[in-house]
Amino acid sequence: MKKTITCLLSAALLATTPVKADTLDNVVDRGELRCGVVLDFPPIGYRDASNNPAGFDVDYCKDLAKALEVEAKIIPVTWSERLPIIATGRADVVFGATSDSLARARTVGFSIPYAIYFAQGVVNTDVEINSFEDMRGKRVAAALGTVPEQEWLKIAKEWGEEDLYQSYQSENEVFLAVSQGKADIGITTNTAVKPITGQFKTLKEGPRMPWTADYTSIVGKRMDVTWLNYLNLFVTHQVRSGRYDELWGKYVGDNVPELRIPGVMY
Amino acid sequence: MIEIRNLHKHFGDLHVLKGIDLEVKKGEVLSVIGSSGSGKSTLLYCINSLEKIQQGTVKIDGIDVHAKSTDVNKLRQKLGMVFQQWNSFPHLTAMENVALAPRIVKGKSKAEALHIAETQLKHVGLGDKLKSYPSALSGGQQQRLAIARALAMEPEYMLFDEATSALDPEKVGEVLDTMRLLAEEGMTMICVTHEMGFARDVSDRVAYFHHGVMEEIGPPEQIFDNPVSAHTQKFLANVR
Amino acid sequence: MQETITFFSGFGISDFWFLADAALKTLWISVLSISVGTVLGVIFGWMLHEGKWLAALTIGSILDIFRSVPLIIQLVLFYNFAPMIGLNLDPFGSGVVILTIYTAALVSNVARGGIEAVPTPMRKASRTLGMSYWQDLFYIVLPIGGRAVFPAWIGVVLGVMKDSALVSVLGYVELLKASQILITRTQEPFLILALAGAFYFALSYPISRYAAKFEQRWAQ
Amino acid sequence: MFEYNFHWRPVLKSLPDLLQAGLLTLEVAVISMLIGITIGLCLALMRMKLNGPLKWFAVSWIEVARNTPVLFQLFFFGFGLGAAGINLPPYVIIVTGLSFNCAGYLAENFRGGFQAVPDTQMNAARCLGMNGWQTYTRIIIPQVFRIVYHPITNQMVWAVLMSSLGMMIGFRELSGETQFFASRTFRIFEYFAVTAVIYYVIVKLILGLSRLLSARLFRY
Repeated sequence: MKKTITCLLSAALLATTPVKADTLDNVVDRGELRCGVVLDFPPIGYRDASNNPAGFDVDYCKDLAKALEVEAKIIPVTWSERLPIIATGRADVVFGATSDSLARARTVGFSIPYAIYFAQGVVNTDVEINSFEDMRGKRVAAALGTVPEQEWLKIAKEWGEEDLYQSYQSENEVFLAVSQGKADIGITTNTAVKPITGQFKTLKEGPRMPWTADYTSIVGKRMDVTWLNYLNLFVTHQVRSGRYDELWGKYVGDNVPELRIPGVMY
Repeated sequence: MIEIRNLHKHFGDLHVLKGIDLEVKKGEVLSVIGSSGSGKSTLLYCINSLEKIQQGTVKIDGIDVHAKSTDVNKLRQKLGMVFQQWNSFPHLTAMENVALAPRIVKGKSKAEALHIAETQLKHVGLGDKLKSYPSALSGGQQQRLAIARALAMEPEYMLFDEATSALDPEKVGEVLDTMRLLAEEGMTMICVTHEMGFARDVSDRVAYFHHGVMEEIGPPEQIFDNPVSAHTQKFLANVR
Repeated sequence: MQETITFFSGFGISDFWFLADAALKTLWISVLSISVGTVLGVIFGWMLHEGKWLAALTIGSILDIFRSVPLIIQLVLFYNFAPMIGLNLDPFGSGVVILTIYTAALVSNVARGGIEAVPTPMRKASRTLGMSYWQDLFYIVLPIGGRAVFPAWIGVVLGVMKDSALVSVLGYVELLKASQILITRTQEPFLILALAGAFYFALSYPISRYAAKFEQRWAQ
Repeated sequence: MFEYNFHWRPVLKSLPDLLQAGLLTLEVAVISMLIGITIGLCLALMRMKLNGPLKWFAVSWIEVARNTPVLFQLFFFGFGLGAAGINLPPYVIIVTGLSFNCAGYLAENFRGGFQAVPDTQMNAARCLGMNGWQTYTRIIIPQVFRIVYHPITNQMVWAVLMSSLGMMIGFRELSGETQFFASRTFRIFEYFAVTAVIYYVIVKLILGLSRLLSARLFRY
């Protein structure tokens, strides 16, 4: 039944809509760039005191829109929505600290890395966790659908501690959970640790996670190579113009990471 | 023996019973007649403590019904009551209806309670309806079930509150026959009733109530044939 | 950090208006979905009554699906399905579509119950007075059946209004999502949840009270 | 056709896990209902029979449970109570939240049920010498249960549907598990479509079982 309706509807649509151009043309035609941004990931994406989107990723989205000479439309997404929103075509691009894993690359397309993160814990002040090994037997939290979650679950499985893991809908719920004592340590990224521990009196900086650095990319439609090319160019221009240094410095601080993997030529 | 002295009952401003004095001896059958609203039913409710009273005493075998120290639940086991609405328990079969109270109130064994139930149901002529639910019984049958249920507690007194007035006319007879049977067996009974024939034939005494006052009491011949009070005369003239 | 940027800030008076505005959005999405859904539901209910088994088999079983699958699943499914067939609906649009169908599914049952609550002799009586089928439907069935199922309909209305909170899953900033945003920023879950609860209560309670009053008046 | 390519293989691979999670959903719903029925019964009696703080307590419970969204209630038992230093694991949050909600709705059903049992049943039982407790447990409540049997069945279905909100608080019942898998494979539509079918089957099973049970329980 549903299938017939689907077929009928799509047939009708095929008859009325012209053959689709690529995303680049679509965005320019539409005059609007639809950016998916994760807004509970300070300082990369958050809401300011008047509840408007702000942060490193938000500014990147606005820069891209400016380059395209269109309006930027920010679509707030959760971690787990970042890729489906591209796969189903509801957004043109996602700035969401998305690690460029090969598994994900089966579903969506990635630009060259535009930011690099390390996984790091935030710990409840009542809990003693100084090294990664101290995490044995502790209750761990992370946001659903993130790389930290998947990496941690691998280790937790080895340690036989999967039961001690709890996932939350957003990074902020993770922080809230750790500060309230629902979990002993929450895994997030190094950039978030400083503002978070500054905000919560009951949170302190935790150890770095042993897995490799997170190379994160802008996400676009997998098949749309011209669009991905454009995004690559955008990333290099942001670095060349010094905008990357400026924004990273503004939101995160010094030690701007170099966006290059030693021994690899992009 | 039931002894009632100077019984007063108010519902708010309404003075329903105005100083009733009455004695009912063991083995006696008393019929209470009167127009509706005269306080007849309230009298029964006060006797088994379903209603509180404001003044006077009600004593059953010397025990004050309304005294704080009295265990009403225990006392009520002496008093069987049958209502105008038959009030059979719809979720239980006829047997279970009758057996429930002996089992949980008197603590009889299940087998014993069921035996009592069967005996009492046969007694009231429902031997073929043991496993039926009330919804499958007629009004008359349900009222006989209610009588059996009361009898199963082996009461010493039976109170009937207009037991036949909610029944279809053709069902009235079967219930009256059952009541007549009980009277013949020597049960002490107080029957609030509109059935003048029953009151005349079965009762030892008849009481006429008018506006909360017991106007007249005496043997049926006296009340029906030579009523003293003008109210009684008028009431009986209307009923006939 | 070169500039001072605050990622978190306390709860301010402007946040109260942010919540109030979100409450209005909850009200708006509910009113829209409930009104359209009710009209559709009444039509479906009438079809279910008149169409007997054929209608039960077709629209009946489709509407049944919407009553047997969690609303949150329906929302996620539709939100992800719509773009595949080229319908680019925002969270609000997707929310309205699903809430409307969901309301219609619930109301169709209520409406059919209402039609069946009108005794057949009464309808026959109106027809013998010379009323047409439609006159009978509008002047007899609607007022009598409507009265009978009014409480049930109010139940649906209140249910849908509260269920509209689930549209937050799609990112529509209604009351619950707004409170989540504020919790994220201010880290004061207790205060903000209490406020959001008070807003919901203020939307729902008067309606249920009002309906109860109506019921009492009709019962007399 | 569409630009979206369906991938069903990952879903089929995790079907055993999903069915396992379906059992968890059922477990949570049944436990919440049992608690909800017990508390709901108490609340109904408190509301009808008592005065003073206990009545006030029952009324506020009932009205808050009925006039705020379940998701809100879950958030409250999660992060709201967390702010007060009470940290419940997700399993307890969902059972507490659903029990709280069900108790509120069932209390009103029970109240209606008690009002539908004639007072005279009470008198009849008391005249047989039964005390208050015996009258309630043997005579009144069995009859009330028949009257509220259908509403309880409906509430059970609601409990199953509402338990899907577990995914919002990180509890991996059927919806949570689905979301967890979907977030790893990005096959949201496929996963949720299969889950919708599982919910539909669970709901139909409950309704069928309830019908069988009522035929056995209520022979009068």
